[in-house]
Amino acid sequence: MRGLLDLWTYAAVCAGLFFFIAGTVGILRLPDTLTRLHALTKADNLGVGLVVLGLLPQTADALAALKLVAIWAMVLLSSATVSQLIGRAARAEEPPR
Amino acid sequence: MTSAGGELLVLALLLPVAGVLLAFLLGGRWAARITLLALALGLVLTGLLGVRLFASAAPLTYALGGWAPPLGILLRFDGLSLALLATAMVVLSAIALYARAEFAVPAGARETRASFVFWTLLLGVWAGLTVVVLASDLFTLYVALELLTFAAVPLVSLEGRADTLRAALRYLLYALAGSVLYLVGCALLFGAYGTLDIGLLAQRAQADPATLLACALMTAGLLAKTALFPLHIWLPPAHAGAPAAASALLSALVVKGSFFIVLRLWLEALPAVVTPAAAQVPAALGAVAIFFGSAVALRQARLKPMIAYSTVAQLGYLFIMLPLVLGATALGQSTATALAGGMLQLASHATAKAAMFMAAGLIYAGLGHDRVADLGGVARSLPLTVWAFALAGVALIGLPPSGGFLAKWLLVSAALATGQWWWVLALAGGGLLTAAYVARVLMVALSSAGPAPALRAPVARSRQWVVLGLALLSTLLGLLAWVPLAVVPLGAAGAR
Amino acid sequence: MTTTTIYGLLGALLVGVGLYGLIVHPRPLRKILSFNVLGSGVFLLFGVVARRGAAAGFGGDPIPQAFVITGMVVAFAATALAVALLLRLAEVGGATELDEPPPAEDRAA
Amino acid sequence: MALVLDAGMALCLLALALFALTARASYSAVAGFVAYGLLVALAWVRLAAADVALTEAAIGSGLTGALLLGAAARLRASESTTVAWPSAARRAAAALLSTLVALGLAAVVLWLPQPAPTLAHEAAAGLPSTGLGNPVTGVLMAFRGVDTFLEKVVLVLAMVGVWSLAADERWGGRPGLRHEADPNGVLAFFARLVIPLGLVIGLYVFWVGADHPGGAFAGGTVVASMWLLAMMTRLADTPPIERRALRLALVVGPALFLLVGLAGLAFGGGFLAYPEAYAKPIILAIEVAMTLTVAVTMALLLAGPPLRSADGQ
Repeated sequence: MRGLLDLWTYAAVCAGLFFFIAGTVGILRLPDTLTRLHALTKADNLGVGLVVLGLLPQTADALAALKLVAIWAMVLLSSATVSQLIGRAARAEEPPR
Repeated sequence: MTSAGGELLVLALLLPVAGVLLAFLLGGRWAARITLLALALGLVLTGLLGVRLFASAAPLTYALGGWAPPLGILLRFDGLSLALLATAMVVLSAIALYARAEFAVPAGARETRASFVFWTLLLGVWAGLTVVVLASDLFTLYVALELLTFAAVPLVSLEGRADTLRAALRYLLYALAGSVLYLVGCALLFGAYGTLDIGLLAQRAQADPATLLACALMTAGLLAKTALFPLHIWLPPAHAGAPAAASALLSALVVKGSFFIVLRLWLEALPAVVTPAAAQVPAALGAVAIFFGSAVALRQARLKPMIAYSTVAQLGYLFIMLPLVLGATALGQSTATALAGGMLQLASHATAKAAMFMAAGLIYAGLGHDRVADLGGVARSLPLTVWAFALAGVALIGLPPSGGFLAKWLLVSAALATGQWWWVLALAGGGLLTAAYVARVLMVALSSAGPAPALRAPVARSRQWVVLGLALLSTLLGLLAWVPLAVVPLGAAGAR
Repeated sequence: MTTTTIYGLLGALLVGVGLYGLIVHPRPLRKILSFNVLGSGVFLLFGVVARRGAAAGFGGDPIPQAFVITGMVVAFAATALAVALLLRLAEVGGATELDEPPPAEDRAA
Repeated sequence: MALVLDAGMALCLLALALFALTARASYSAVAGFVAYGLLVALAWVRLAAADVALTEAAIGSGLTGALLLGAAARLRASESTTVAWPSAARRAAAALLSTLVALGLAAVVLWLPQPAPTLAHEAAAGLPSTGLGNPVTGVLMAFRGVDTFLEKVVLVLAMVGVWSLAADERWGGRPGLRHEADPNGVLAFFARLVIPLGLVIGLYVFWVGADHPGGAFAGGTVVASMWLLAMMTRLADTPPIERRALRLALVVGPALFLLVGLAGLAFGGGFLAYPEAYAKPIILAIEVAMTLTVAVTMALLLAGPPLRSADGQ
């Protein structure tokens, strides 16, 4: 059972890291603000989500697990808000092609 | 660890801090009232501290919270502390009396910016200096340095003009660089010895790489804050651009705080590390400062920049005391002469410089300008003020019976006793140059040619008397010859 | 090579980098930024000293850690004052560069 | 493995620091500095200093970053495109000096004595009489309480300094510019959702500080950032600085510290000595006041000098 859970952790965290790397590459390579934002939000949402899911079985107690989930929720909320704001600002400055 | 009378140290620490908090809270006309009341109490308290110190003939100490060093912090009050605190109290009181009219809240207003800022920050300078003289822990001294910086910088830009804002920003950046360098030294010393208590460091410190680098960095930081040549460039615009009362505060007292920490560091915390040879470096910079500052002062067209450059020069004298004290220690002589000379120079410059800046402020208030060339005959319009300027000049030059004379005499004797005759040249040469720039102003001001200049605004006699009183004090300090000799060695360096 | 050595060397380098920026950079805002980098380097040195002193079941000596917390608050206050001065200068005087001071005789009393 | 991680992080930090100092635009430089601050907070975790890590993330990176970003945005218009760098000789001299300092410090880091001197044992021995479990809080509130007390006075002076930069006719008014955010926009929605949560988290961080990493500084800063968010979204405005209640909030932390200290002096225990039975409740009471003072001070230091009259114009 322990081994299976560890395996899950490895798999999920690695998948999360993949999304982070892909998102970072996207920010560096994509041409304009909106597409970069797209890459960023993917990294935030999927990356953090998968890392949190992967770490859940490793927590000592339910409270720690709850804190992890709360962190995920906060990241989702702030990233959604910030990308909205950046998107609006970008649309005001550089009209979509 | 707490000595008899130690509670007085706590009260001395809390009085200005309580003043800051109350003045901030109540504001308005209360800020000035609270300051004057607190200063009156502070003068009494300083007197009591002096009496206790003489009675016990040993430093007064107080272990805060009952925690002894190295875990806790010790307040410690010795002869050096008394010398700086007494000077500060007298000068602060004179400045407060002088500034009462200038920074009053006008009728009809509840509170004004200049009044609120001036009084709270004057109390802040007092609080900073009190911590400087009481703390015997290098990190607490860092907090004291920051108290002084945060109180001093806004005073520079109190008038809000672009040039004063620029001067204040440059001063702040110098001061911050200085504090950070000081802080690096604290990190290294703690890493090497596990304490920042000055008494414990004195027992443990050795001349190893960490301690030498720490000492160099901390000294450099403190010199930047004290504006020793060549780190002085922030001082003239900052001190010349502030309102006269604030200039007096900055030039007479604030720079003395960081100098005092140099003394604690070199003479008390790390005497095993610094050598008389190393002390030649800051003293040589001091000698350069004396000639450079005086020469530039001589070329100034306006009174306040001239007085500010004079501060650059006069700060140089203070650093000459370092090799003299260390030289005396190395030769097994008493350090009392050099210490007393240095501290008397500090007190003499503080009183004379504050009086001079305030006299310049009154001349500016009266004439609407302070161009030296156009001061012709001002002695007939503002006789008391010009007298005060002249008396302060006498103290700065070092003519008898001024404190400056006795200070230089003591320093010269210490230099000859320790075989460091070259400092005599700097001490004497500086006096001549000072005489030149003071005489230049007085010759114009006392000239009898032409009509006396008309005053643009009346100058209150009471303010002139305050300035004259302070100048008189600086001129007569030399008559109190027994005081510095008796006060300074009390529990000073080596008596831990 | 240990963790404390790595961060100690990093702290030393950051002090150097920050000091250079503080002296050389012509823009006041970047001087303020450099001051913060310099400060964080100093704080890391304190952190290394604290970590090396781990004992009595604590991960580090709490005294230098407390120094750092005090220092950080003061550094923030200093940054706030410097920024306020800079913004006021931009508002009143236009130019914000701290060019060499003009000769003192030109300055107001 | 851990060392590789540390070395990688050190290199990232160094690169970010260099970027923050060399980037052409001030705005990008500050953005780099914020990222730098977050990584520094991680470095503090690696140095087993969780209290410091929290403070760095909240103050060093968060508030300082917000302050500098705001300044960079406001200076963008007035910032000239070309600046006069110091002469090559001066730059070389500065580079030489900085290199010497860095090398000297590096050498001392490698030299530092082994075993390292420490006060951890003394702190552990003293901690029970304070009733606290977190040694850093013990140092800040008891063993070296006077440093914390005086540092609060530094904050009061800094507040006076920032306010002193107001125009005379704005004295007594509200700090900062009026924010233009749409009260029904995305940010306002976010603020309504997050502020209650953030306040709870801030108080939690302060409360656990007695025994675990946290405390008045980090907690107060979280509360301050929630207030700032409310100001930014116009859910709240900055209070006029002439208001007595505001002045009280700004000094209540050090004032309570002072009063408790005086009470100790009057009743025989000594200044800042807490009677053992009541040590923890007294320290907590001071910390409550401190948290309030820290929160209000931090937010208003960031808001700047009063720019509008008391009625908001």
